[in-house]
Amino acid sequence: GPLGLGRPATPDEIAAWDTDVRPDGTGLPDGEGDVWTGEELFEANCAVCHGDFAEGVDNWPQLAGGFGTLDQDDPVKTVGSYWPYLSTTWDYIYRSMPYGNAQSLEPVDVYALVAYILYSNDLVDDDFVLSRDNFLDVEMPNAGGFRVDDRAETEYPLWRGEPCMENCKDAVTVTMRAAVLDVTPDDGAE
Amino acid sequence: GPLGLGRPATPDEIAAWDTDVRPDGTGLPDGEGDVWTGEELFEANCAVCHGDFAEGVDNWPQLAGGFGTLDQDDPVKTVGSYWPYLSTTWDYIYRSMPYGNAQSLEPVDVYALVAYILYSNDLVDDDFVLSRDNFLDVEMPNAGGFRVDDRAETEYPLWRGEPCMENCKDAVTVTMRAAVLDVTPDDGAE
Amino acid sequence: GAFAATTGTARAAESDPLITEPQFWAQGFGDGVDATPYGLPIEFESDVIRRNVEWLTADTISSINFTPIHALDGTITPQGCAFERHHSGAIELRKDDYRLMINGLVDKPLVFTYDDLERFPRENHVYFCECAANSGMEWAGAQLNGAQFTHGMIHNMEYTGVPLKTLLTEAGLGAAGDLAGKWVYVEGADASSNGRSIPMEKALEDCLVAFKANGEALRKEHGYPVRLVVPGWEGNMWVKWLRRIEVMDAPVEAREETSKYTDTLADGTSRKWTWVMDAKSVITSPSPQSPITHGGGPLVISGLAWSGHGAITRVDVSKDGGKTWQTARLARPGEKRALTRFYLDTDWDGQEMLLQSRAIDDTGYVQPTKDQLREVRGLNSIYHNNGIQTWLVNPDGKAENVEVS
Amino acid sequence: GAFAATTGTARAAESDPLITEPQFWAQGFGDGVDATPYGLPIEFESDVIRRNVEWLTADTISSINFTPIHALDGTITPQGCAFERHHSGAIELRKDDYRLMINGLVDKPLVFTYDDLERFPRENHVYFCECAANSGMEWAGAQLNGAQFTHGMIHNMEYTGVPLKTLLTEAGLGAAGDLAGKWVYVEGADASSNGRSIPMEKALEDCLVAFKANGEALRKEHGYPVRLVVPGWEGNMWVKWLRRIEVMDAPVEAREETSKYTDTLADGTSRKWTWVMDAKSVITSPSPQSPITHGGGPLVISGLAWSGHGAITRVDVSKDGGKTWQTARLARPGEKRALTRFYLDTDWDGQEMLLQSRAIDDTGYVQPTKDQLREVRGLNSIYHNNGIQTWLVNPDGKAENVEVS
Ligand code: HEC
Ligand code: HEC
Ligand SMILES: [Ca+2]
Ligand SMILES: [Ca+2]
Ligand SMILES: [Ca+2]
Ligand SMILES: [Ca+2]
Ligand SMILES: [Ca+2]
Ligand SMILES: [Ca+2]
Ligand SMILES: [Co+2]
Ligand SMILES: [Co+2]
Repeated sequence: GPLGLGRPATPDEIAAWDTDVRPDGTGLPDGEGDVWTGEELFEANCAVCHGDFAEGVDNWPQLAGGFGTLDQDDPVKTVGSYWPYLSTTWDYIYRSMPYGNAQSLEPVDVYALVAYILYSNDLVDDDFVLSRDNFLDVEMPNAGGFRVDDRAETEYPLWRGEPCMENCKDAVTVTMRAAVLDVTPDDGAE
Repeated sequence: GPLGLGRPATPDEIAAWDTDVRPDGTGLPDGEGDVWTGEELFEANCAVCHGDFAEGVDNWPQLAGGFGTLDQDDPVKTVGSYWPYLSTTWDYIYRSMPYGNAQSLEPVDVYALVAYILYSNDLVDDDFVLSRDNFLDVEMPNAGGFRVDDRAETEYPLWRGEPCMENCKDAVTVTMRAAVLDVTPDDGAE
Repeated sequence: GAFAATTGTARAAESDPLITEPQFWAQGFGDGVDATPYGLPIEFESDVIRRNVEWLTADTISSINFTPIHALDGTITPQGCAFERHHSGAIELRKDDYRLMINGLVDKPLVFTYDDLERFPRENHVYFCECAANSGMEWAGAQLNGAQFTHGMIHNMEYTGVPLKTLLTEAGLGAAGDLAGKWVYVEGADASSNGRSIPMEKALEDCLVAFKANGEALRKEHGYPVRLVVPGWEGNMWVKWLRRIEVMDAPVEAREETSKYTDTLADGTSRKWTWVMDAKSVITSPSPQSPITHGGGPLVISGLAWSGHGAITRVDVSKDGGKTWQTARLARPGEKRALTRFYLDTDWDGQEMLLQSRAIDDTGYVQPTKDQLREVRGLNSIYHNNGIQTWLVNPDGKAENVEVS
Repeated sequence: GAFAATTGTARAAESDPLITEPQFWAQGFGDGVDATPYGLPIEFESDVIRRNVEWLTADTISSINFTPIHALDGTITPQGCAFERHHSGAIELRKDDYRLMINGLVDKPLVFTYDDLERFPRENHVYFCECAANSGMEWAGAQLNGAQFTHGMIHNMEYTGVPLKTLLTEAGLGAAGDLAGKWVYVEGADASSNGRSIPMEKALEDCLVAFKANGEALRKEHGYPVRLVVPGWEGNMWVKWLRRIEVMDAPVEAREETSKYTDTLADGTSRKWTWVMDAKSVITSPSPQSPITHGGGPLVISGLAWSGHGAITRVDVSKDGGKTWQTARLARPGEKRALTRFYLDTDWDGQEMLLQSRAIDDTGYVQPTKDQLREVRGLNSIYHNNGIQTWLVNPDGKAENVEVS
């Protein structure tokens, strides 16, 4: 580079850190994993937080179910109900899970765990084996559920314009009060 | 005032805090003090730091002597050799001394202490009694030694002007090195 | 609490013994200059701290806390009380152990040490960092009773760092070809490794690879030794403990940009890539944690405004829940993508107030009401709630988080 | 020391295990958000602290310590490491116990509580505060080996407070009559009570009765809860724990403005009322405490410049002890009476350098050499040493405080 700073990254180094997996499967390593291997791994490493069937324990994330809730109050967003790309599940588990011992799983484990999570979501059968080859065949139910930020078109024109300064409303009434709810930590509020 | 904030200060409050004494004697309270009372007070309350004869102990300030040193290397600046106004001594002792138990002296004590410090500086005789009445009669040797900041006339014209960028000197040699002196705390420097 | 500790008592006509009697602090010694080589706030300010809300998250490791904005003034946020958001806790990473890799569509993949970074030309900028989930608990209505909790996922610091552009140029962008449609993926060295994809245009515009904040090293909890600064964009993209930058021809669509930080609308579809933090403001005092203790008369209404699009040009304040508005005074002209302090110097009649503030930025964007936002988005967006906040101030000076018609 | 801790080691062609092997911080948990409600710098920065110099004063109670400017960047000084100067130690004074009196030539002598002050219209300003004795140990020649010690009696903060003018107006200046030649005397609540006389013109121009610095309450050691800010003027006038303001028709000529803070010239006469801090600058890195550890090649020379007269407009840097100069890059345009950060992005040939910086302000004042100052003043001025600093940088990157011909 112009300043000659830094040193070339070695192929091994790039391999060690460049693990991201993209929607088109770029970045997926060799290997495969089946649902039953995944179930065992999941029970051993994940279920304590995410539940035996990926249904979530207490406040820990639920990874399965929630279908049909996205337009309801309190949508349940899981890998099955919400995530548009399967690659995200692979990428995230490989880099961030299990929580407390991340970046410890082998690629084959991750294939199996992802297969199991798909199975928990009723998205594959119990004989499913996930690999790079069939990765893009898995249909993610909410794949079509996203659109790129459209605030510039749908909102900004609405809010722009000279704001009202006088007689902006006839009457004002209080419609909701936080004190009624009383969920604020005690030390923080008077 | 315009905002109506604050409340009137009471006369007692003003008397308690408004103790400053000015060169013309404004602010001096009633009372008087003589050299020998001052000496006793000084020995009891001040000498541990400032020395029996106000000559200073170790690194603590010297309050007497130093005459004729102001144009020498390391001038010795004392009440006698340097301070232009006697009021400053009165004001400072009353507000700030003794160090560790300030604002504890009575005005009569301060008159006596100031009398003693003047005596230590050979500026008054041993029968001197200081009071508001003779306060302005005491001549401070360095009263004429000060002039108001004249940097704008004596310096700024010298430094202004387009600074040199090239060939500003023929040669540069190192004339002094801090490492030779070695007085820097160790943790701070490499 | 802070309430009692700040109530003045010297209203009486008689003399105040605090003045007429000598006080120990006016006689004895205070602390010497060796007492605190690195100091902390005085004990009386012990309530001006970050607070977390236990029920929000399963644990404190992947969690959030809140800046005590109700007790701060000016615009700089001290690092010590600037909010934290971690996905796997705040890690301890020595400068010596720090490595930054640039790979992908670059001419030469590189590894930098911390020292290498300090050899590139540096810049200084003040920017706010706001979590996209700031005010996210308020979509369904007034919930948390304090500006710290409703608006405290924000801080504002003076950063020193190297433009991301400089580092990308060092690795060489020739290999990336046409830069339109290219992306820069950034990830952290912690166990969550929090990766985000940033369009090349933004990466080259003003992103900063920062190592100092408010003059000193970044704090551990803000990414020591190196974090990314993505001015005006949601805090999740400001990757801490930055370890890798990859130039790509597509976004990764990582978990933090699909499962999280996407905004679900009423019809169940969601917006993605909602990066910019729209203009927003909040009155920090009076507010539930900062009540009026002095009764009627002169009152300073103080607050913060900011916009990820640019500079704040104006803030209006309403005392009657939005019926009428007055333009507040900006303490200093708004700076691009930085917090702006506003004041309304007013005279309180001692009656109930419904306080609101409304920010306007240099794109002409006017901060909307919460109902206006709900009309477009519904209640399930979680992120990007920049609606106008209302505090109900009672005649006794206490304030409450409310919503109004 | 900092030296070893910041030396990168990843120069080898083989792969770095810090990258190829999983590190514990990339697998396990860091600290949760409840770990530090008010945070401190990470342990690895434990050398970035205020330091005092024992032999300078008889004790630490009336003494000074120094900001670690060699390790800071940007312009804001964190309160935690901003230098301290006390005359009777840093006192603990609760807001509840705080009283401020205005008396003298005013229409109505007043007493304010802390709460009262928060009801006046506030302003925000960034200003440097420099002790007049900063660099005072260097009059006779290079003495202390580090920018922290030679130039560290300075800090720079964003203050929030009430203009002194506002408070004077509240008490009413009618009684003062013609304001020309009038003075405002200010004193503190500590045992030294440190009083100074300020000309009315300055009092009305830009003095601030401040209660916040860098967003939060002033620290104990900087005058909590209230200090005076006297922009551009010597730090001794910035009275801490401000307790009284008296309007007068003459100065008090208190100890701090006669015995101290007067500047003795070679002929034994002295200057008094030398309030303004003239333009000054220092290279903070490289410097004795911040050596070059990376050998030749790209090098960032970084420093600070300031002027009590106004804004810094330009800083020049010399690498050869003043033979030739290059104009440095200002990180942001100079602000009035605030620190300005400058950088010279250069290529070091690995040879000895004699580094100097030279500040120029918007009055056209050019920072003089130490010899130029000595020519006018001699060696006994103690205060106001704003001469050009020289660092001798050896081929091994170590730097030393020197003087040159
Ligand atoms: C000790 C608790 C714990 C264990 C064990 C654990 N997880 Fe998690 N998991 C979490 C937490 C907490 C999060 C959310 C982290 C965050 O938001 O930063 C999470 C998030 C996830 C998510 C993303 C959920 C979402 O909606 O974004 C997936 C997928 C996941 N975990 C899979 C796994 C798998 C597979 C394992 C085992 C190999 C595992 N987890 C083990 C606690 C755990
Ligand atoms: C425990 C030590 C100590 C004691 C006891 C003490 N002083 Fe001091 N005195 C000091 C120190 C330290 C200073 C300088 C304080 C400063 O610079 O902030 C000082 C300063 C002074 C000064 C000003 C000196 C100058 O050059 O500016 C005078 C006058 C003075 N003291 C008088 C007295 C008197 C009178 C008493 C007794 C009533 C007294 N001191 C007791 C330590 C002491
Ligand atoms: Ca990749
Ligand atoms: Ca719906
Ligand atoms: Ca007086
Ligand atoms: Ca001489
Ligand atoms: Ca204490
Ligand atoms: Ca530790
Ligand atoms: Co978003
Ligand atoms: Co001076």
